[in-house]
Amino acid sequence: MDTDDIDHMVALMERHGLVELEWERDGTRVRLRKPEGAAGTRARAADSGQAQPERILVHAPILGTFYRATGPEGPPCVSVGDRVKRGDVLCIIEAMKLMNEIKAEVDGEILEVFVESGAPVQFGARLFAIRTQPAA
Amino acid sequence: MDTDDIDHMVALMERHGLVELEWERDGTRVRLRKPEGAAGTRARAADSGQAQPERILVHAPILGTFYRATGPEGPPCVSVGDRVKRGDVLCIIEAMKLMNEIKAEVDGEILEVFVESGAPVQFGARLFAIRTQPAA
Amino acid sequence: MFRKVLVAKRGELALRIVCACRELGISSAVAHSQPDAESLAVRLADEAVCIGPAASARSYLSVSAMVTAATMVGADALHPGYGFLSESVSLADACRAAGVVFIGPPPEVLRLLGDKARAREVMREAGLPVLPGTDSFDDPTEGARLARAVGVPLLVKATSGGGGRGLRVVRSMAALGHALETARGEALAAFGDPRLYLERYVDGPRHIEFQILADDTRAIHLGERECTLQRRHQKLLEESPAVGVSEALRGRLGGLVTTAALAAGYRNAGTFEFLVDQSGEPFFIEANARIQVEHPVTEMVTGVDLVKEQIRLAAGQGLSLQQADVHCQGHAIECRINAEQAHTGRPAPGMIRTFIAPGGPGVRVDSHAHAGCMAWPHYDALVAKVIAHGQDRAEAIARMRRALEMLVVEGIETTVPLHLSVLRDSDFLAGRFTTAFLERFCSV
Amino acid sequence: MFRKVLVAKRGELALRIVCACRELGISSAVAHSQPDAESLAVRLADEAVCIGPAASARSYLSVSAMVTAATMVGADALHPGYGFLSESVSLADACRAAGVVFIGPPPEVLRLLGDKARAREVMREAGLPVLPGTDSFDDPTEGARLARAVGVPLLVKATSGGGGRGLRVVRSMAALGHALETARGEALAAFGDPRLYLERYVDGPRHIEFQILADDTRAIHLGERECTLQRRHQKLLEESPAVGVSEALRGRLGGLVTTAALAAGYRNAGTFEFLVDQSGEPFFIEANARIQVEHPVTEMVTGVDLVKEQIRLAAGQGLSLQQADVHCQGHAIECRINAEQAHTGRPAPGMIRTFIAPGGPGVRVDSHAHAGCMAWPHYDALVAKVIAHGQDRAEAIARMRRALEMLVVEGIETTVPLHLSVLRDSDFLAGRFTTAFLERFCSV
Repeated sequence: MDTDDIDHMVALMERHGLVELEWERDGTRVRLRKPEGAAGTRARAADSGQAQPERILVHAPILGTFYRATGPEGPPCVSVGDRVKRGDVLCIIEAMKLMNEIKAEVDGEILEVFVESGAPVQFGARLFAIRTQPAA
Repeated sequence: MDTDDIDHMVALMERHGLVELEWERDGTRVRLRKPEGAAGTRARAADSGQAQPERILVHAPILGTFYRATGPEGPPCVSVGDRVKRGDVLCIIEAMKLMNEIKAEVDGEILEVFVESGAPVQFGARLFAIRTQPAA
Repeated sequence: MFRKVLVAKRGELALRIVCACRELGISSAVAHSQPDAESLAVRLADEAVCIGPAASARSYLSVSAMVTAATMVGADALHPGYGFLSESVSLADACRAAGVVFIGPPPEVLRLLGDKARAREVMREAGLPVLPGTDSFDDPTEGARLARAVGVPLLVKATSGGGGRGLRVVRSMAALGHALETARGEALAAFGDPRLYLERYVDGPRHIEFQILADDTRAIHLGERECTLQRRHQKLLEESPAVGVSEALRGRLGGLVTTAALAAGYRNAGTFEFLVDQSGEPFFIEANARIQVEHPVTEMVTGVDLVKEQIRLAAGQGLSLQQADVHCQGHAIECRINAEQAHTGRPAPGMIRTFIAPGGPGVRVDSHAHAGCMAWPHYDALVAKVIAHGQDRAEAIARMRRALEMLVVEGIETTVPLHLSVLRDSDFLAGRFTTAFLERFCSV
Repeated sequence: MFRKVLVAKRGELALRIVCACRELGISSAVAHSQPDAESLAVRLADEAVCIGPAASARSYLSVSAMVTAATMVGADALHPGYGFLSESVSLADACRAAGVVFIGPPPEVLRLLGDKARAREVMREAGLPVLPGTDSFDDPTEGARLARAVGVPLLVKATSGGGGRGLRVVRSMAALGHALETARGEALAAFGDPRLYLERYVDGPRHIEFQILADDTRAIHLGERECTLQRRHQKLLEESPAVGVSEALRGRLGGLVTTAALAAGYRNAGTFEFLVDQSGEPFFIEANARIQVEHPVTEMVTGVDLVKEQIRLAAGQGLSLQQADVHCQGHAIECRINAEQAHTGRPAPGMIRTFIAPGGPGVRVDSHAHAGCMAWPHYDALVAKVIAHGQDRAEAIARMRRALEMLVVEGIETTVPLHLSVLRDSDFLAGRFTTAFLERFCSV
């Protein structure tokens, strides 16, 4: 029995204006009830509606030196606000003199660039945030 | 099921103003309900009536050899079903040739004797169960 | 001396290298894969760099990742440990090109020793006794032809081999074709090199190895280790000194290996492996150009810190001791505690719930394990090395027994029960065993 | 040899005794208090018996409980460890009466050495240099009278003392009265014996001690330990050999202590403590008739298992080695890891959330700690002893530093930061220190 879980559920009840909550998983079942009058005090409208654009992160698939441009003098491949398509080159990661092109895996818009050009990045480092643009 | 858990759950109900809490895990199911009016008021189940007899355990206060009688030929100090008064000798524990009298700390009735006469007992070993007989 | 060393190794040996760096006042940076980000070596090193995902091919086996990591952290040297890239000519070459000192022998020596067949030839010329055998071949048909001269029983071995992979015993010519095919596939998968060679098979041998250290002008040896107790060619229990090696044989082989090492241009720490047949004749089989898993038994009997010596030698310092300074004191045994079902050897990775290492005199535990850590399925099963030292073999055995009885590992199965059976076996106690010894304790 | 030993001790030394028993093939039963029921020693011994509640007076200090426990489990010997009843004449007497061998010197010797004032007299007669001092006295008025002959500065010491309790430095006669009163109270509370004696106080001394072993006919010494680094008379860091002891002084004092031990009828393991004044003159202060907390440093440099020797000697076996067999190799240091605020020494008991002991060459960790265990407030604060051995003092220090840097203890405060400060201090590195040395690192 974990206090935190109950606290959490009560918070959920309050947020959604519930008077009763029943929960069951892997053989654990919990049921909570508040007096009827208590309902609605903290109710919030639930969002409803269609699929939302999603914020996804692009991580470094290898370690090396991060370059925003494909050449020493060239402009950045992408900047914040740019629309990219799946397969577009986002940046270069250099490892042992090899220039590895890192490509977008989704269509979307560049929200953020986390790394300065010329900086070292470890495997798995966050490089970009992209807001997906579903085809729909 | 542990008494502490129930105490804990009631505390949770009070903290969150619940009137009902049901909880089940690994085949254990608990359901607690308070009167509707009691919510948030911190009402506690009133003790109904008087104190109940209680089963208490007598543990070995020292380690040594347990003897039910005060002498080698004597009868046991107490047997199951005997009524004892606070201060009555229950048994002897011998340590380094010293005979230590172990006395009752409550009035009551001997429910169980856990150790054979002549057996070694460690500190804290269960010796007797006594059902208390409140003076009231 | 170096300023910073990249630790290109995981597990207990990564920690071991961090220990050596700290004692020498060198900063350490551990190159690690993603699942090893929470490992003890990462936590206790001065720095860490994530080089790739769980798959070794893209992390611990990636020359590019290792050299990039070394450059990135500003390391002036790289310690490759054992396994993975420890004997990789490409890594040694790439390090040299990048201006990072590879802590090990020069690439030329790695290339020579990596070709097991050629190495054997060179060592034969340098005076070591070797088994009859063949050169390397790529084509199984060529292998079948060469096999006729060697005769059965023979051993099919991978030219770039190690750790028992690509190894097959062939007892009849009829079985040769299949053995060549499967060994070739295994060698290709494990080492990226399909080449094989053949060697006369010794029945019921013991396996011993000499530890050497060499600088530019001198080589010394630190006695031998007995590595006869193996399961499927994986060593499980090692000791030093070896039971069957007399003072005379030790002196003779020690002299031969140091001479051969110098002749081959060997530098840094290395190991020369021998099979000893039932008449007591030793035959050189291969040289390992790396620190070995079982190096602690030599450290316990000699008092020499082999990893510190490796680093000092790589930094261009001469040997810190002479042959005459090497005194072997008492007897040491190492037991490898693997996350495996004890008697089948089946891997048993999982979460280690409890890990309590034994202390007391003469016991050393090299381990990256601790309560709550993972024994990952991605890597080898080694969880801890327990090493016991005593004034003689009997004391070392008694000490190892109590150390294993007092080692608490919960959450995974380990090889501890197997070791305890061995340590109570009367043939083991009497020193009567061959490489087939462990079979009687194992069921598959 | 014994069949079963009762371990009349808790903590890391209980485990240490279990180790020794196992190596000798002896069964072990740990006598423990109620809060220690979950301790590692209880878990790893062959047997355990709960002897009383948390309060030591009713458990670890109860002669009756200990002897009853020994009889109950059928032990033929009892190891008292250090502290608690280790030097108790009553326990040794009661063991003798119960037919249980007390692993230590005979009661007569304990009685003699327990009376510190008389012991000093006997040792002076046996040829040891001793400080000017007095006999024991019970009455503070008598003490004040005797003090005049000794002069200030002087030391008030408990006749049955140990561990710094009942100890006072008096620098002016005006402060004497108060010192006598408080020391008397402390001595009575700690040892049940209010008697005190006085001794000339040496300013800025070093504290060294010789380890001896004696059977019925011979005594040998195993070199000395430097125990100068103390806080409030509690040793915190010990080493062997001592920095300031020359080969000549070692030989001379070693000869004197073995002669004196034989003269006093000493048996089993023991320690002779000396103060060395600033001119290098040593003065005997007391002999400890027990294994010491810091015995591992001697084990690391000599390779001798002192606890096994204690058990063998108690079983009537003669010394297993001659003086000429004792060779001190390299240098060893012990750091006591206490559950204390590092720089104030205030006790910091609590739950140890994480405990990861360092491994690697030359490092030994004797500890009953593990993840999830309690450092109880009822007992002394010792959580672990980390011992590092190297080929010389510099290597031992470097090794200790990395061992402490790689020791992970979470959940409680420990003395690790204090030790690390000391191990980086230039005076410590140069061997320039006295018993006052630690003051500069400590704030109260």
